[in-house]
Formats: sequence, structure tokens, C-alpha cells
Amino acid sequence: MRKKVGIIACSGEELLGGTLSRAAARIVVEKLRPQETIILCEPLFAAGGLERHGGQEERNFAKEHPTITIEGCEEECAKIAVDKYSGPPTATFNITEFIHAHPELKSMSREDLGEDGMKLAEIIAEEIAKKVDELFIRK
Amino acid sequence: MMSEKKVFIIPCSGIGKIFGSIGRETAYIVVNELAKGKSALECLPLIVKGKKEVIDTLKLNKVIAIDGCPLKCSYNNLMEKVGKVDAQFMTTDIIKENRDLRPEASIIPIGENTKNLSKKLAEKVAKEVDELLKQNKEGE
Amino acid sequence: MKKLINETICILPCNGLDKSLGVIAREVSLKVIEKMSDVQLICPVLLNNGDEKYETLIQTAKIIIINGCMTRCPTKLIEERKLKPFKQIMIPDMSKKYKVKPTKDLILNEENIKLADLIADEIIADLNKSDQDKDNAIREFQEQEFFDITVDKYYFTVPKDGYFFNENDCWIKPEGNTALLGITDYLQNAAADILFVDLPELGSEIEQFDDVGSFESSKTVLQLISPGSGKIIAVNKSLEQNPEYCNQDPYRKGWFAEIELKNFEEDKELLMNGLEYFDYMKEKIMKEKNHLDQIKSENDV
Amino acid sequence: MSNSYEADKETFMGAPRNKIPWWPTIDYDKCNFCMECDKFCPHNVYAKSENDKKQLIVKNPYNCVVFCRACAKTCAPDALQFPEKSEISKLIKKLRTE
Repeated sequence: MRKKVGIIACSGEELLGGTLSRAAARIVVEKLRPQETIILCEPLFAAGGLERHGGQEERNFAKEHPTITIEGCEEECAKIAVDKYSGPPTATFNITEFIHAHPELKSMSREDLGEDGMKLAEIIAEEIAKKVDELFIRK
Repeated sequence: MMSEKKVFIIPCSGIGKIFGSIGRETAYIVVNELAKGKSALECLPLIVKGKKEVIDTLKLNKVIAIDGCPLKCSYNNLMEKVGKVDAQFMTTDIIKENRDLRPEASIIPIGENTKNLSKKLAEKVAKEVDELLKQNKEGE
Repeated sequence: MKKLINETICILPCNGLDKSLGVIAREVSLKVIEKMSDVQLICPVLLNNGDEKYETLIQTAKIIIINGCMTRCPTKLIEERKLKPFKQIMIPDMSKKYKVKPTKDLILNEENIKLADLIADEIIADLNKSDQDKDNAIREFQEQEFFDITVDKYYFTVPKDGYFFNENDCWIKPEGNTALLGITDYLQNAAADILFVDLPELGSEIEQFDDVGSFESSKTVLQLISPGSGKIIAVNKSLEQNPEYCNQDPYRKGWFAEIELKNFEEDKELLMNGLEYFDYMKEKIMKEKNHLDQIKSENDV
Repeated sequence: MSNSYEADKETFMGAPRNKIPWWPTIDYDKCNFCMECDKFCPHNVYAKSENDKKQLIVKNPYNCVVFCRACAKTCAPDALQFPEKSEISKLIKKLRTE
């Protein structure tokens, strides 16, 4: 059976990269590859969900499935969290690289990406989807 | 005093369901509009990671956690890394209080009801910001 | 009376000695502690002095305030400390409610004692009621062993013994001639975070497979379809405040209702035991999963 | 979504699903074609009729979960009816012995 791919965005509140990572992740799991991916909550890896099964579900999933992290800045919070609790992620995407590669697309703000920002998020999502296909088809 | 104290708003960052987005939107409304200049944001993932500068700043300031589900990622991570939370809110409470405003399923972008719920919650959070700043003054 | 949570109840009267209303407030609190020995009396004068013992006590206690007049001294004492009272009483309101007009005598007379009695009885009845609510919320459940399975990131459990299930993913747990009802882990996972519950009416008669309430998440509205027949004798009121119990602990704290069983032997004919339901649930989950995979491969072509 | 399930292989409580007559009946005098039931039902029981007449129809009756009546709650004009539960459970018990 093919294994679903876990998508973990840093989703950082404080910066534009966080919002872009979040948007790109949602586009992948909702629009581009809904059957092949599962979204995971970054903070839940650490101390979240102490009751019942909680964060354990995210951790176990990431241990047994390929995972892709999406980082809003050079801190690489998502990668570090996944690595700490479930082992190294299969692939990592850095939003800043995409921002540099597409200077023509100016996102509005961290609160509202605006039209350009959403376009950029779509571009990032397409790249992630390609990676998902690679990982999902590999048995 | 080095600088005027601020209240830090830390939403949970939840991405799987709409509840996390309400927290995020609420935080933006508080920081940009209702308690502008009095409050600030920090990334929860950065706190989870254990970034020292951020954690030290939070220890010196009042902190409000906004969580989207009973797993309380923001509250639990703050308690573990910073050791305190001065006030906490649940976005599910505002949904329960406004049964007529059923949040739309869309996370990006968020819908009208989600925005309205966030505004309502933001009013409560902003009030708490003032309350906490008052406590700061009394403490001095 | 059984106390399940270690929660102290405090009573804080106004004690204003210069008005008969204050004297009545004081009398009410004395009557309450006379009948309920575990209720702690708090002296407003000493609290105002910042007595350390009181200060610690009231941080975690349930506080009942008895105000003599609109000056509301005890309420102010509590508000100053940023606490919220559990219940507040105004003597003039009570006098209107019970149609007993207090006299101005500072020494208690028959009329004023009568009013104090009525108010004290109301408080005691209220306290007993809220204790019963607690009984309902936190039933004692024995340690339970579960079958479990993880599919993708979702985790599903089914209790091994003591529960019976229908194919509508609801459970019944018989105990003698009564039984608790609830939804299974599969159903709570399907609903996702439950935000509202509609509980059945006490006393209503239900048939097997009737719906006995519904629950609503941001995704959907689902029903609890009863695996048994009988009369509703209790509902889990705590779910109205904490619907997340259905998600966190669907087989215990998330119970919905209790019924007096009518004919469980007959009901059982159409129910599964833990192992049977676990197999049924697994098959259902895998079918859904394969179905999605199938759509995927069709799209690939 | 789920209409490719093979109804003839499905069972409910050990009885063949295609022998259990449980599905909604639409009262066309009341139905206002709002399609709320269709939006709600995750099992694709309902559909819009394919002929010219704009109508709600029960397209996949055997997809309907036996004893589930959740869609009826979404129906403002109260146009959805279900069979008598006790009759159905009697029938299931009988089918199981066959």
C-alpha cells in the first residue's frame, strides 16, 4: 500500500514566510494532492496534546511516512521539530528561496498575502506537489 | 526601564482545521488594530524550537495564549518553554458563543463568518491586554 | 452526599451590623454551615484585613456571596481579588421572590428568621444539585483495555469488554438494568472537533435505533442512534460545557445518556461485541481508504 | 463518491443490504429543491434528476445507512420520510436467520 506524505508547514505567525508556508501547505493538501497527503500541525509535535493520544499521532505518523517540511525562514523550525521527535524529514522547502527566485511577485503582508502572494504560494505548492508524487509513487 | 512593556499574543498555529486560523486572524486584529503598539506577536514554532532570545523576552513580558483545540499547543508549549501564561483563550469558545456564525471550512482564504468570529474574540483579547498592562503598572 | 472533586465551598456574607438586612445575611450563612458541615464560612472583616489563610482558600474555592444591600461589600471584596463568585445572592431580591418583607429590627425576629430559612434552603438545594451534576459528569469507570489501530495519522480504539455496538457506530454499556450510551471513536474521528451536543429529554422512551440526540462539529451534524431501548434516566450535562469530551474520551467521559433498559436481551440480537465491532470498524476504515486510493489510480490513468 | 460501492455485496447487521428497504422517501409537495440534504449526505444517496424536470431524487438508495436519518434534520420543509424502524429491525432479524 502506498503511504501518504505528511506536510508540515512552519506556519510562523510573525513573518510573511510563515503565512506563505501555511498557504502553500493548504493548497497542496486541499487542491493539488488531497488523496496523497496529510497535513500535520507543527506545534503539536512538541508539547501539544497531552490528553489522550495527542501529539503522539503526529509523531508516529511522521516516523512511518515520508514527510515534507516547509520553512518560512532560516530558523527551520518545522524541520527541527520533526527531526527531534520523528527522525529527519524526507524533504524541506525554504520559502525565502522562492521569494528570491520570484522578485516580480510581491506579497502584500503576513496578514493578507494579496494576489501576488497567493500566486507565489501556488508556485511553491506546485513544486511541493511534484515532490509528493516522487515520494508517493516510490513504494 | 529599558523599553515599554508589551503583551505578547501567541496563537496556536493550527493548520488542520479552521480553529487555528481563527486564532491567527484574532492575533493579527489585536496586534494591528485593537491593541496596536501595546501588543506584539511571536512565532510559536520558534518557541517550540527553544530560541533563547524569544523565550527571554516572553519571560519578561505578559503572554496570552490563543488555542484552537483542546490539545492546547500554544498553552502547553509556552508552559514548557517559558514557564508561564498570563491569560489563555480558546477559539472554540467564541464559536460556541456564536452558534449562528458557523465558520466556513476554507482555511486559505478564511470566510466572512470566520472573520467575524475572529473580530469578536479579538475584542476580548484586547481587553485582556489592557488588563495585563494595568497589572504591569501596579506591579512597578 | 458524595464529593467527587476536591473543591471547597465558601460562603461569604455581608454581616453589616447596622442594618437588619446584614443581620439576615449573616443568619443565612450560619444556617447553611449548620446543615452543610463542609462549607467554609468566611468572615468579611477578616478577609478585608487580608488574612493569609482566607486569601489562599478563596483562590480555588467555589464562593457563595450573600449581599445584604446594594453596596455589595462582599462582592467587591471578591472582585478586588479578580475572582468570580459561584453564586451571588441579594437579600432584597430574595425578599421579593419569597414575598417576605424583612422588618428593620437588628435583633432577629420571627419574620426575618423565616426569610433567612427560605434563602438558606435554596442555597443548600442548589449545592446538592450541582453535586449531582458532578456525579453525572464524572462517573467512575474502571480501567479499560482497548483494541486499537492507527490509519494514516488517525488513531481508533474499541473497548475490549463490557460494551456493545451497532453498525451506526454507537455503543451501549449495560450495568444491571441500566445502560450508558455514546458514540464510538470512529464516529468522533469522522465528526472531528465536536462543538455542540443536543442531549435527549429526560424521561423520554426510546426504541432501539431511535436517534437520541445529535452532535455538531464544524464539518457536520451527526446523530447518536441508540443500540438499546428504554427510558432516558440521565444525560451527561457536562457535554454542553465540554463537548470535547466526546472526542477525547468517547467511551467514558463522553457518554451521552443513561437509559433504563427495557429488553436488552432482545436488543443484543442486533449488536456486536468489542471484537466484532473492531473488525467491522477496521474493514470500514480500510474500505474508505482503498476507495480513495482507487480514485487516485483512476485519475492517474 | 461512494456510489461505486457494490451494493449487492454490502451487508447490514449480517443481512444483505439490498434486501433492507431503508432509504428516504421524498414528499414532492413539500420539497423546495434546496438540495441541503444532498449537500449534507456523505454517501451520495441523493442527486438532481437528469431529465428536464428539476427534481431531487434518491439515486443510490442502498448507499443510505440503515437507521440514519440525519439528512431529515437539514430539511426545512420536512419533506423526507423514512420507514418504520421497528419493522426494519424485525426484518433484519428475520433475514439473518435465512
